[in-house]
Amino acid sequence: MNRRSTFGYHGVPRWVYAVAAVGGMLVVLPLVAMVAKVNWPQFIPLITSEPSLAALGLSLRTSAASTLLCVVLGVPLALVLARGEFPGQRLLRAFVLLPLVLPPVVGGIALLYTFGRQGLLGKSLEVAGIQIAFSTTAVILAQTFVALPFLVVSLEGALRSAGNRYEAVAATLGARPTTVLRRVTLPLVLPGLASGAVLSFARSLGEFGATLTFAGSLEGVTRTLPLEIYLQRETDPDAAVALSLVLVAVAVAVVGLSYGRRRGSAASGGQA
Amino acid sequence: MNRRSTFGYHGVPRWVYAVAAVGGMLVVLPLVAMVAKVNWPQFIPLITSEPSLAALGLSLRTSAASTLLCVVLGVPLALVLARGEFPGQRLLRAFVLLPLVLPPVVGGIALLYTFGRQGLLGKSLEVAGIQIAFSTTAVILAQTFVALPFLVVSLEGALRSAGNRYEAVAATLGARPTTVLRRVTLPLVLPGLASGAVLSFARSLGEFGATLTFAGSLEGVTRTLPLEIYLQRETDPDAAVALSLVLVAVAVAVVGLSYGRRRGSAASGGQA
Amino acid sequence: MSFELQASLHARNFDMSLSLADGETVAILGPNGAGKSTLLGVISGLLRPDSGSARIADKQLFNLDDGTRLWKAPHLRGTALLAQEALLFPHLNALDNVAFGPRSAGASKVAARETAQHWLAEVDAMPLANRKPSQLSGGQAQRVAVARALAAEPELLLLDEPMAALDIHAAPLLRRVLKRVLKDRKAIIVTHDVLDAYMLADRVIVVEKGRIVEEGPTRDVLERPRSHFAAGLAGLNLVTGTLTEEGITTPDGRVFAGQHDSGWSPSPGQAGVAAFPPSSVSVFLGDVHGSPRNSFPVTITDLEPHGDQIRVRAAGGSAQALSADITPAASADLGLVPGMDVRFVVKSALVAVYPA
Amino acid sequence: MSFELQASLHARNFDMSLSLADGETVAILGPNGAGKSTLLGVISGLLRPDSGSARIADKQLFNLDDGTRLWKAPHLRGTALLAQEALLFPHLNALDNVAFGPRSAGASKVAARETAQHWLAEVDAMPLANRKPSQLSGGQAQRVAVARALAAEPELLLLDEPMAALDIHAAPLLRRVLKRVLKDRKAIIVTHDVLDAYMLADRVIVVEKGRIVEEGPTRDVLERPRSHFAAGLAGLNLVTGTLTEEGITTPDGRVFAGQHDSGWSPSPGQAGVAAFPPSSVSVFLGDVHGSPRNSFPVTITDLEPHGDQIRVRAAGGSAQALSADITPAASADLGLVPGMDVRFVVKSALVAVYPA
Amino acid sequence: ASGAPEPSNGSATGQLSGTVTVFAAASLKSTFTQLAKDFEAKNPGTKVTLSFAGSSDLVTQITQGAPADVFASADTKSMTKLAEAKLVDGTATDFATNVLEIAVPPSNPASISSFADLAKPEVKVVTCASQVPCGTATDTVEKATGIPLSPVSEESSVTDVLGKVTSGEADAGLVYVTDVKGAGDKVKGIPFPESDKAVNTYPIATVGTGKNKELAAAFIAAVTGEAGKKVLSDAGFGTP
Ligand SMILES: Nc1ncnc2c1ncn2[C@@H]1O[C@H](COP(=O)(O)OP(=O)(O)OP(=O)(O)O)[C@@H](O)[C@H]1O
Ligand SMILES: Nc1ncnc2c1ncn2[C@@H]1O[C@H](COP(=O)(O)OP(=O)(O)OP(=O)(O)O)[C@@H](O)[C@H]1O
Ligand SMILES: [Mg+2]
Ligand SMILES: [Mg+2]
Repeated sequence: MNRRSTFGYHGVPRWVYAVAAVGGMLVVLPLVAMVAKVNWPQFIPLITSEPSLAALGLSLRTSAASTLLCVVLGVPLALVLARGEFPGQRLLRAFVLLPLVLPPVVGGIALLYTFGRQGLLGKSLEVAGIQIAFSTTAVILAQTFVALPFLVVSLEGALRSAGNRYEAVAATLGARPTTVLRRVTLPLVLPGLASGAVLSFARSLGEFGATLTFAGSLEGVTRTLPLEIYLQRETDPDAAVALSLVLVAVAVAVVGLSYGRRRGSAASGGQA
Repeated sequence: MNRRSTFGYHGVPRWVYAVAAVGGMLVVLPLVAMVAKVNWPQFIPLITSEPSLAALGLSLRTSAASTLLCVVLGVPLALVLARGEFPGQRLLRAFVLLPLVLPPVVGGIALLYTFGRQGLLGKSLEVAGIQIAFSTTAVILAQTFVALPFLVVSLEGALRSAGNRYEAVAATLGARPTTVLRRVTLPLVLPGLASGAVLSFARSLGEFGATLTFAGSLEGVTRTLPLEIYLQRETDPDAAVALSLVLVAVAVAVVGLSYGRRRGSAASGGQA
Repeated sequence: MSFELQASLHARNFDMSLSLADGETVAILGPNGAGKSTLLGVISGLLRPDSGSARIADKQLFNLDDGTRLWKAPHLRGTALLAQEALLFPHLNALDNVAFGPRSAGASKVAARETAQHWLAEVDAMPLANRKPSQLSGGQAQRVAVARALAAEPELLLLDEPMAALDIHAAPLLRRVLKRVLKDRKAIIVTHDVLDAYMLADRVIVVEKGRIVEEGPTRDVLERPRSHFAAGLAGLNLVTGTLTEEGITTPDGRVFAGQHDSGWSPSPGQAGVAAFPPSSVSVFLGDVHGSPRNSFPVTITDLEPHGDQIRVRAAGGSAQALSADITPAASADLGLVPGMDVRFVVKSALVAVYPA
Repeated sequence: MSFELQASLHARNFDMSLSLADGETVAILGPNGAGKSTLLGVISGLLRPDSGSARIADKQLFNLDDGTRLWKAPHLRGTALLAQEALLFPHLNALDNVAFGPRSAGASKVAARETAQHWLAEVDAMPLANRKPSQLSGGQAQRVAVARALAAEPELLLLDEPMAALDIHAAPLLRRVLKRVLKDRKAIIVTHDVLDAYMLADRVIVVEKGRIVEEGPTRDVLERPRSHFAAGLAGLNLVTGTLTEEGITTPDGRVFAGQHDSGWSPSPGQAGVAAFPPSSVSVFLGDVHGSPRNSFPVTITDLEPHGDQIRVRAAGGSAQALSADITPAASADLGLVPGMDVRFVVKSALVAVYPA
Repeated sequence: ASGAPEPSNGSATGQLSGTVTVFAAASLKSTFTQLAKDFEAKNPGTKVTLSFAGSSDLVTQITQGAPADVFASADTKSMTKLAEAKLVDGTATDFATNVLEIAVPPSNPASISSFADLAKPEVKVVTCASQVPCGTATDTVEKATGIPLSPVSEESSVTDVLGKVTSGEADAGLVYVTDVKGAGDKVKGIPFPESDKAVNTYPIATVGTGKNKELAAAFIAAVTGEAGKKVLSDAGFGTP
């Protein structure tokens, strides 16, 4: 109870708002410009054309799958990074964050060298009859590769700021580490996990370079919405812009929701 | 003093480490695979060829410039988002985060529609004698566009977890908001700002799609390292892999340093 | 009057008005959540009430009445705030922390440092000048924070439980420092400790549930408390009722005989209280007939050591909690245990009766 | 012996060994940073010492000596920890918080809830069962936390200043609950409040700078303190020196006459202490010649109200702080102010002298 | 997970079925989409799956195991690379040619009318980088005409060149005739005679690792057949 701040002081100097407005413009204006360029009368037919719908459907399915994979792999990674102590932790963190800053095309090349037919694992996988490259699996893998850092970073932050005091108490009450994880840690960082998952989903949705290189561009199999946009640009820039707008809309909705939800629950879970 | 936890409980179940290892592999293996593919005897000549060096130099210069721009615009944005309260705040946050999840090519198109010769602002700029397209300025703008969210997200998180108690005290001591910002807020969140800046730098360094679409690709002017890699891939995949590795090395170094430094200062500034 | 405030904030069920004379120090006492910190927040400008106004001398701090929306920002108010945690800026050493206020007011670096040194010396913290906050103990940090607040030359100093986080050794030192620096200064100190009120304050204000329930000179309030909270702090039993010539009558018809102030008599039906120290209460088993006229059946709820005495806590029929202090020997003789029904007997000569 | 521990942790300059009998409750007293929380951390397994061992009955908690590296994880120790903050899981209601321990031990949901209800009732918190922690007051939360710790059926209960964050109204209620539940339970309670030690503990241990400086039955330690910290808590003046037939001689050659225990005489050169309450000290101006044999020149450092007395704090020549309680009238007559040189006179009949 | 590799149960009469996966250069997108639709219509029970990317990307993908049956390249170099990797069945067939054309925004702000106009210093011209096929062609033309260009950008694909022109960013760009045609009224094409110094040839071939060789051969036949030629020339391609 004592932790709660009695005050809500906000002393942001006024000129900061002015500069922030410039910064905001830098991001918002391009989107406005894009909206202005959309060929509205053709908008609906464009985005409901068969290839567009196939691409959107594929994008949603693969993004959902890769988000799941991100949660499954990212939660342990974030836990290990936030709570564990082991040699090479700093290096692991740098590596996990790498896909954030790697040009996706390079990421795609690297994935190809790993899971491709002549890749590090690919050879053994091929012997086992598993082909990953250029399948929907490859799309999911590429998306997971680029989206994983978003989940790990969000969740590690949430874990660190939640601290380990509740976990320590739970342990002295007799809870095994797995029980602590399930009944204390995860419920406490749920908002952070949710927003991490949502960001991962959005990033998966927008993934382009690594998918193109690693998964190819086959309608219904590997041609996700961003690839469809890229291809449309070859022949019909209008269609590309219209489709981009769909992507932007989904992304804004998803990111907006995520951050909205996070702040809401932060307020009610204030005791933490 | 009471805030400091007396305990260092780390109750991570062992199986979590196993799953985390799988997750870590997903990221580390592709890099290993890439390293394995490098044509080592030719490595040095490849990366020291004239176009490669030109591209690397340009990348470093533009990334430094865009990082500066990110700091100048991103600090106010983060402040406004973390401390301010105004209608549309949630929407602004969603928009600022958008470049994180937008396919960069789409971002490039949007920038073109804004700052291009026939764009929203471009027309007025052209009248004023300012030409952005095909210039190094365009590269910097594209990089700033994609890198800004990294700075804003890092810093907003740091600002929120630092809380506003020190700021409130400073205000009652007679410090104007600008003084509070300069002498209290910024020094307190310096680690967050530093790691945000470093992430921005790394993201700028890796930026490809938006630059290609918006700025073009001319050696020494707009062809940054990722563009050079993309181009090399057409003719000489070995060279592309070697250059990618340079990029990866720079990114790992930069991210590793950033997070290392952040944790170090978090420990020493524990009282906050 | 030098400082005046009237403010209400519905979201926190807060509505108080108070004023301070020049050089006066007021202690605010009250249970958790009573609105003490909220009051300081409103004064310092960190919290905006729904309505009300405040001023220091001629300077209006805020005025949200009569359609005006005057709201001075915290840094223009001259009301430095010192809270339970010192909140020293962790990136500055003690000296620069103290110099922060003068620097913010526009003093040069050198001048600000000089002022800071003066104030550090004032709180006996000169040797700490070059230490970072992380190298200070709680008590040291709190003294530096006092110096920092004073160096800002506030017209009104606000202290929110400044000693609550300190141990029994550090607290007296800070109290001594505060006693010195608050002497001729307008200050409001929130505290849970009656010692602070005695030593530091000219006047105390008792708040409960966002309202002022009692106020007056420290001694008056603590020696003749009118609220249960103040009586608890002063270690007195308090019984409320209606004043009579003899003493007071409680709502359930029980009569408490006691001493009125000499030369004063109540108007009929006037509300009053009877206050008496636990040491004036004797404990008996069974019925008694003796000179003390005040005798009540109660049930023991608790026995606690209290210095070299045993404090017997009990609940009376009117559900009012009373305590008695008796010797351990007497307690053992009577075989007292919680849950036992006994009789509390108070000599009426030791009961003070006065209007509520 | 039912619980035994010996541990040292160099990084915190910590080295203690202690043991608890079955059903015994021990209070740990000591200044900030003395290592009290560190001790509980080592016992509960949240903090790993460099060396040492501990066991509860036959169960070894850890053994880092003799090349063995036995280290039981916290959840296998049966040592529930309750700290200053209740730390109720914010996403569970009170009932589920209490049911957490039984659930973790493998009980079914229904069985765990039943156990939880039992313990909630035990701490008078049944009506709060369905509230979320954010809807509880500090005292309520702390009571639920006690129930939660007990529901885990710990073999050893660790309490780290469980009442420090509560106000004067909530603390007695919790103290009463603790008194009941700690009765026949092994428990270690860290506290800053001598009342807790009196009411809850069979034995107290005083720690300073990571070491145990004094231990013994509560009354013995607090009535005949040997450390300055314990004397401060008990409100006694303490002077250390060498025992003589008459009393003790301080290192600077001053003689304190006092009463030895009857039938006991010191061996020459044995270290000892003289303890006496502030109320046994009188204050005089100038030289005195009277029956009391203990008379010292001191300088007044402070005057504080203390109940209905004035407590005069002063520093003696041997730099030992002493206090005297006198009436306000006497204080006014003598015109005492801080900085004044006066004489403290103690009747030797009121000075207890015993070995250190 | 790729197109179902049902064995074609085609008899001698050539009853075709199953799925054929065609990897085609990005510049063939609209024509091959049309050709695939026609092919499916003519051969019920068959399905043509198309994958478009830059020719050299496609080569990399196929060598890395992408499930292609047919590869249609925008230059002979890529096809040679695939052949060197022993992934081409038999020999490749050239099925179309393409030549460069100047693309300008519809308003033609720099008033370009000839290749020589591109060399004017105030003209912002965008070309392909020499690493990609269209860039190689540009180099050839430059050499043949003796007019060196100083482009403001050397893009890595025709699409990027076209993008700069359609957005009005560049005054002119060197792209293929087919790109100009495909862009409709968003750009204006200005043919120049020197373009025939650099004729780009499009070869097509069955991929060695392909699963449905019969169907692949049938699709190639359809592309090189009369109907195919019509679709291609409608789009501006020349015949080899
Ligand atoms: N940030 C907040 N938002 C909403 N209500 C709050 C907030 N902080 C405090 N309150 C409420 O306002 C009322 C007054 O709180 P305040 O902090 O002023 O009490 P206090 O007297 O300072 O208590 P304490 O002795 O615990 O410090 C309480 O009912 C509390 O629940
Ligand atoms: N996380 C930590 N890392 C390093 N040293 C610590 C840490 N926490 C406490 N210490 C140090 O260990 C010593 C003992 O601290 P501990 O918290 O056990 O004291 P304590 O007796 O509980 O004090 P308090 O009364 O303030 O709670 C102190 O010197 C303290 O500075
Ligand atoms: Mg408060
Ligand atoms: Mg402690």
